[in-house]
Amino acid sequence: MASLVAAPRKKPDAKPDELKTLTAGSLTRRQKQALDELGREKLVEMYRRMFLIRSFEQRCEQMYQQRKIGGFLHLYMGEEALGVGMLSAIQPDDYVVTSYRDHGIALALGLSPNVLMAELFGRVTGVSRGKGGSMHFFSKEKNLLGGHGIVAGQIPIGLGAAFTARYLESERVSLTFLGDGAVQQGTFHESLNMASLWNLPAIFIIENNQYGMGTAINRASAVTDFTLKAQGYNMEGVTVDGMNLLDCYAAMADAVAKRRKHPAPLLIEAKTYRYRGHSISDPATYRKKEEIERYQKVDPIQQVKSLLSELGWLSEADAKQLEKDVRQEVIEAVNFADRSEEPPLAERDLHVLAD
Amino acid sequence: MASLVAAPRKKPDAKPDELKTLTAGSLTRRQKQALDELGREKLVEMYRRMFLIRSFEQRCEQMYQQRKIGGFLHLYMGEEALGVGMLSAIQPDDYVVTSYRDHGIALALGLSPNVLMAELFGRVTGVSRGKGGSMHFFSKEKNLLGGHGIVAGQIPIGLGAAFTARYLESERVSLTFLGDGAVQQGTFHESLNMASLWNLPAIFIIENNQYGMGTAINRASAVTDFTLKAQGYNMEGVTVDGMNLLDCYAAMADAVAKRRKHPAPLLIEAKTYRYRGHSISDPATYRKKEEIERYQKVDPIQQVKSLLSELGWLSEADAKQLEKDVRQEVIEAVNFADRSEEPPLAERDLHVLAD
Amino acid sequence: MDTQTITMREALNQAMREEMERDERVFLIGEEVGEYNGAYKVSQGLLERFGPRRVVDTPIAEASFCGLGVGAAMTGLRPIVEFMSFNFALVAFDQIINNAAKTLYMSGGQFPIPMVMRGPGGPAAQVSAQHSSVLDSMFAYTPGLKVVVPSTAYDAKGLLKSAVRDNNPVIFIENELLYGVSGEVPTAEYTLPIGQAVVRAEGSDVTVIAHSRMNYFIVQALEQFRAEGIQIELIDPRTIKPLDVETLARSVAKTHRAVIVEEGYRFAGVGAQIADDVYSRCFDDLDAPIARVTHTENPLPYAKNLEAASLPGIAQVVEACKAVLYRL
Amino acid sequence: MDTQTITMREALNQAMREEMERDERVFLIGEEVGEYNGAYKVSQGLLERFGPRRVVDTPIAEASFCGLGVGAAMTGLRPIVEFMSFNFALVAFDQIINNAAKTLYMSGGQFPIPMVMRGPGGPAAQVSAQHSSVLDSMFAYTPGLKVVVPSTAYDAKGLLKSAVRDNNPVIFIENELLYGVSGEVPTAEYTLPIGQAVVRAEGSDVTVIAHSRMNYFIVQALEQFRAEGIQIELIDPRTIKPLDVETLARSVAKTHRAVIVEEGYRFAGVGAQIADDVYSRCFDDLDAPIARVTHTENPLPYAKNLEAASLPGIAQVVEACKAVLYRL
Ligand SMILES: Cc1ncc(C[n+]2csc(CCOP(=O)(O)OP(=O)(O)O)c2C)c(N)n1
Ligand SMILES: Cc1ncc(C[n+]2csc(CCOP(=O)(O)OP(=O)(O)O)c2C)c(N)n1
Ligand SMILES: [Mg+2]
Ligand SMILES: [Mg+2]
Repeated sequence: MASLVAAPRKKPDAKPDELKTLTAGSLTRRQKQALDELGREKLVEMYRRMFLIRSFEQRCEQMYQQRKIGGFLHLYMGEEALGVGMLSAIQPDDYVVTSYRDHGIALALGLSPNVLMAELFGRVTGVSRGKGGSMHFFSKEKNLLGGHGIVAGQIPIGLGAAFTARYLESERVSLTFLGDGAVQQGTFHESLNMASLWNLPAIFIIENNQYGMGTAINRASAVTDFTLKAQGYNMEGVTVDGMNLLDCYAAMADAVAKRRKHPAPLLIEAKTYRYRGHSISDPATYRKKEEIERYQKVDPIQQVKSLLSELGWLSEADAKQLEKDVRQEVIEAVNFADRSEEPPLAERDLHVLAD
Repeated sequence: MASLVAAPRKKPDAKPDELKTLTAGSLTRRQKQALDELGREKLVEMYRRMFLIRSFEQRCEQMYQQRKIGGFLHLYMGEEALGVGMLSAIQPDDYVVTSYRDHGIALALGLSPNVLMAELFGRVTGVSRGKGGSMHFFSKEKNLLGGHGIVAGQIPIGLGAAFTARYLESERVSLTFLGDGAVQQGTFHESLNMASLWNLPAIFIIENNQYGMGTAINRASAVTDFTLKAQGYNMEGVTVDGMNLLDCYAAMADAVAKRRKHPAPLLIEAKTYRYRGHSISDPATYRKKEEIERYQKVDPIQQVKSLLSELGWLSEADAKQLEKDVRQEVIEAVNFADRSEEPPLAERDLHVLAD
Repeated sequence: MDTQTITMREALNQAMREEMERDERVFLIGEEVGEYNGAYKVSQGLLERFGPRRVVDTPIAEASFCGLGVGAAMTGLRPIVEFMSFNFALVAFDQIINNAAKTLYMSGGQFPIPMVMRGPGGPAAQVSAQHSSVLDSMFAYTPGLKVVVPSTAYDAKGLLKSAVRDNNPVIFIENELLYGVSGEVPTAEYTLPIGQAVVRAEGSDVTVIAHSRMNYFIVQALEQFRAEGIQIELIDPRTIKPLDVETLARSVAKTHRAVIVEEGYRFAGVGAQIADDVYSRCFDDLDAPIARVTHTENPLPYAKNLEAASLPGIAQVVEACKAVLYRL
Repeated sequence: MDTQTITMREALNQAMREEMERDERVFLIGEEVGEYNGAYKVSQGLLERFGPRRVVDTPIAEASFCGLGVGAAMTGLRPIVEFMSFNFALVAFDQIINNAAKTLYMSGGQFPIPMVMRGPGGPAAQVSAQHSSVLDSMFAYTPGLKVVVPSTAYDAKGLLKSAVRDNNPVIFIENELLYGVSGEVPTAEYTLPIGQAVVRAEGSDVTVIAHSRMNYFIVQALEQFRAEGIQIELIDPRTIKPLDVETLARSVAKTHRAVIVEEGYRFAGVGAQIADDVYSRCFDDLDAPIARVTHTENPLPYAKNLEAASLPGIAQVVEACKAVLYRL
C-alpha cells in the first residue's frame, strides 16, 4: 500500500530557497534603516555576542569531551543571528523563555559566560546554582524564564508572561522561542489561540532550523511554511531570514514597536540552521554534507563581519583584537567554572519548596 | 486597562448569517442530486431517525426528572440533521467516534433505542452494559468507538481508526465528531497535522453549535470560521449548514466518495445549534430567547417534513403514522430498559482487564 | 467568636473574594469561572466584583491555561487556576509536574510559583469512569507540590486562603458532593495552616484516618460505630502533603489499631503512604495490621449499583474496624 | 539450551522484530523510531526490515500518537507506542489514563486495547529534573494498565514479547542506563509471564525488593553484602502490576525483614504499596519495620554530586539492611 511516510499534497519547496547574504552594496531599505538605528557601537557589540556564542559553544564541546560537562548538550551554533538580532531589539524588562537550546539566548541577553559555564560544570556559582544544567538556564535578573526540557512546554509560560505584561498594564512584551518540531505539539495551538483571543503582547518565534532531532520538517509537519498557521489564529505571521542579523533585529524591532502600546500577538518564523547535531551525542548522519556547507557559506557571523569591514566600522585589526578578547573571556569562564565549588550537599534539599 | 475578554481584531460576523431552509422549489443543484441519490425510501427513513432522536431525547428529559437516568445528560436536540445527514452517507464498516453528546450519533447509526435507553438506565442490556452511561455509548457492531467524556480526547482515537483503515489498505474512512469548544484543545492540532502528513482518510466534523458550555465561540476562539485553520494543516476545509439534512448528507457523500480510493483528511465545519442547555443541569441563561427561536424557525426536522410533503413523498397521514410509531418505539425502549436487570455485582470486576 | 453557617461552596467563594480584595496580584482563571459564575458556582459573583481582568474565562485548553498560570506566577502574579474538575487536569499533567512543581528547583531558587490549582476531584454521582478520577496520590508523589483536601466549610475557607498566600504551587482538591454541605465558619477573617491534621472524634479502640468526602460520611455515621460498640478516633489529615504524621502516630500509639479510608485506588494510593508512615512510626504499638478501605480495582461504572459497590461505604469501614479489632 | 549474550537493547529489538514477524497487526510508532533507528537505537533496523507502514516516525505530539495507538487498537491493530522517554508520556497522560486504561471497561468489554507503551524511564546521567521522572507508581495506581519493569536482557525480551501479545494496555518501562548491559538470552524463542517476581539471590537475613536499575546495581554489589556479613535475599518483582505478592511474602516469612529499594519518590511510590502488601501479609513475621530506600524528596538536580546524593546507592541499601537487622 501507499506508505505512511510524509507525502504532503502540496510539496514542500523542492529546490531550497537560495540563501542571501549581507553586503553593504545591496542592503534593503529596512536593513539600511536597521544600521542607522543600531549604529556602529551596537552593531559591533552584536557581532561580539555572536562571536561569543560561537566561541563559548566550541569550548563547551571540548569540555564535554573532557567530561567537565555532562547530561544533554544542545548547541546553538549557526543560529547566532537569530538570538542576537532579536534580543538586541527588546528592553531589559521584557520577558524571554526558550527551550533546552538556550545557550545562545542566554548569552544574547547579556548573561556572563562565567555563570553559564559554571552552570554547565554543575557549580553553585552557575546561573541556576548548578541545579539546572545546559537545558535549564534561568535568570531572574534578565527575565529569562528558562531553559525548558519538554518540547513546547515553555510556550504556555511565555503566554503567561504576556498575560502578566498586560495584567500589569505595562508595556512589556513576552518572547517565546520554540523549535520547528515544537510547532506540532498541542500547547502551540492552545497558546496561540489564547494570545490572540486576549490580544496579549506575546511574540512566538519559531527557530526553524529545519529539523526536530533527526526529523526534517516535511516529515513532521503537513505545512513547511509555518506562517500559514497564523491566520488560523487571526494572528499576524512573518517569515524572516534567521541567518541574517539585520533582518532578525528589524523584524523584532518592528514587532515590539507596534505592540508595546497596542498589545497583540505575533508569529515569527525564522529560517535558520544548526551546524551541529541535535545534541552533542547526535552524529546527524541524516543531513548531507552539501546541505551544511550551503549554510556555512552564509554563516551569520561571517556575514556581519564582512559587513562591518565593508562599512569601515571594524578594521581587520580591531576584529582580530575583539575575537582574541572573546576567546580570552571564554577561557576565563572555564577557569571561573573550574575554580567554583560544587553545590554543598545541603543544596539538594533547598528550593524544593519556597518559604 | 483594556480587559482581557475576547476582542478579536477581525470581528466575528456581527449580524448572524440569515438561516435558509429547504423548499422543493428552491433546491440547489447538489440538493436535487442528493434527493436522487437518496430516493423516497431512504429520505423517509432519515426523517424517521431525526424524529426518533428528538422523541428519544424528549423522553430522556422526563426519565431524568424521574431519576431513572443519572449523571450527566447532554442532549443532541437541534443537531439531528447533522448526525443523520452525515451518517447516512457512510458505509457500515466505516469508523465513527464522538464526544459525550452521543445519543444522536448512536441513533443515526441505527442502534436500537432499547439498548440506548437501557444504557441510560444503567442496565446490563445497555449498549455498554450499563457501565458507560449517557456519555459513553460504544458499539462494536456499528463501529462506534465511543462516546468520550474528555473534550477533544476522542480526536486521536478517530485518527487511529483512520490509521487502521489505511494500514489495512481498506477503503474505510474514519469520522470524528467534535465540538466547537474542542477545537481549542491541543489534540485537535496534533491530530489534524498527522492526518494530513500521512494522508489518512480522517474526516473531522466540527459540530459547531456555537457554544462550549456557556462560552460562545467568539469568547473561546480567535477565529469563528474554523475552516481558516485547514490550510495550516495543508488540508481541505468546508463549511456546511448543519441544520440542513441534504447539505449534511451531500457534504459527507462527496467527502467519502473522493477519499475511499485516495485517502486524505478533511475538515468539515457544520454550523448547528443545540436547543437545550449544555447538559440537563444547565439553564442556559447565557442565550437569548430570540436566538433560540431563530433556529427553531429552521428546525431541521420540520424542514425535512415539509420537503417530504412538498415532494409528495410523505402524506400528512403517513407522517402522523410514522411519528406515532416512533413515539411508540421510544415508549417500548423505556419499557425495555425498565424490564431490564441492573448489572450483576460481578460485573464490577469484569472488563477491567481483557483475557 | 461570631460565626456564620455557610456551605463549602460559599466558604471557597469567600476565601477567593477576600484574597482578591487583599492582594491585587491574585486572579482567577479557568473554564466558565466568569460569566457562568463557575460550573459549580464556586466563583459566583467574582466577575461582577473584580471584572474580566481578574476573573478570566478560558477556552478548553487546560495544559496551556495551567501553564499560563506558571508563567504568570514566575512574573509576579498569584494565579488561582480552576480546573472545572480535576479529571481535566490530566491533560495539563506535564505543566503541573514539569513546570509548576520543578521550576523553583531548576532555577536554583530564583522563580517561586505562588499558584493554586483548584477544583472538585473524585467521583460525583454516576458521572462514570472519565469524570471520577482520584489523583491525589499522583500530586502528593511529586516534590514541589502541596496537596490540600478539605472536608468542611471551615477548613475549606481557612486552607484556601493559606494556599493563595503560599509561595508554592498548591493542589487544592475540593469535592462536588460537599459543595452544598453547610458548616460553621467564623465571620472574622482567619486562615488555617497547611499541614495540620485534625481529630474529628476521639476514641480509644481504633484510629480511622480519612480525608475529603470519606471523612465527611464517617462523621455522619459516628452513631453507627457507637451502636456497634466501637470507639473510633477519627482523624482528617486535611492536607495530604505535607502529611501530619505526628498527629496520626500519636493516635495510633493510643489505639494500637488503624483503618485508612480513601476514595482513590488501593495500589500506591495515598493510604499506602499513610500506612507506610504509621507502620514505621508505630511498629511496636500496632496490635493488628492496618486495614485499608478504598475504591475497588476498576474504573468507576455508570450503573448506580456498580458505582455504589465500587466506592467505600460505611459498612466497609465498620467491617475494617472489626477486622483490626479481631471482632469478626 | 543454546544461549546468546546480548545487550538489553538488542533483546528489546529482537522481541519487537520477532513479534512483528509473527503478527502483521503489530506496528511500532513514535519519535525517531524509523529513519533514526530510535533515539537509543532500540528499534535499529526495524524500518529497513518492515518499512514505513509498520515503523512510523511521528511529529512531536505524544498525546495524539498515543491516542492514535488506542484508536488503532480499538480497530484491530496491535500498536507498540514508543515514548522517546517516559518523561514525555506526561503530555499523553489523559490518553493513557482516560482512553487506554478505561475504554475496555466503559464499553462493557467490547473494545480491548492490545497496546504496548514503552520507552526508557527514570533518571539517566545528569539529564536534570524534567528528564528524570519516575512515573511507575502513577501507572500502577490506574486500573486497566499493566506495568512491566525489566532489569535484565532475558526478562526484557521475554516480557516484551508477552506484553505485545497481551490484550491490555501495557506500560513497559525500560532504563536507559541498562540498554547497554549484556546478559544471557536463549537463542530459541521464548516468552515470560507478566506478573512473576524472581529471586535473584537467596539469603536468610533480609529480603531486599528492588526493580529495574535498582535491582541491577544491587546484583552487582552482592559481594559487599557478604563482606558486611549480611545474607540478603534479593527479589526483582519484574512486574509492578500485577504485583507478585506471593513471592515477596514467602521470602519475608523466611527472613522476617524487608528493605524496599526504588528509584522513584517515597510518597505513595511503588514501595509504599509493596510495603503495605508485605505488612498485611507478614504482619506477624516481621521482626522490624520495613525500610525503604528511595529518591530523596527533590526534583533531580543537574550537579553530579547532588544527583548522586538524591538517588539510592549501595551504601543506603546496606544501611537499611543493618537498620532492619538492628545492627546499627
Ligand atoms: C514532549 C517531548 N517529546 C520529545 C522530546 C525529545 N526531544 C528533545 S528535543 C526534540 C526535537 C525538538 O526539535 P525542535 O522543536 O525543532 O527544536 P530544535 O532542537 O531543532 O531546536 C525532541 C524530540 C522532548 N524533550 N519533549
Ligand atoms: C478536557 C476537558 N475540559 C473540560 C471539560 C468540561 N466540559 C464538558 S463539555 C464542555 C464544553 C464542550 O463544548 P463543545 O466542544 O463545543 O461541545 P458541545 O458540548 O457544544 O457539543 C466542557 C468545558 C471536559 N469534559 N474535558
Ligand atoms: Mg528544529
Ligand atoms: Mg459546542
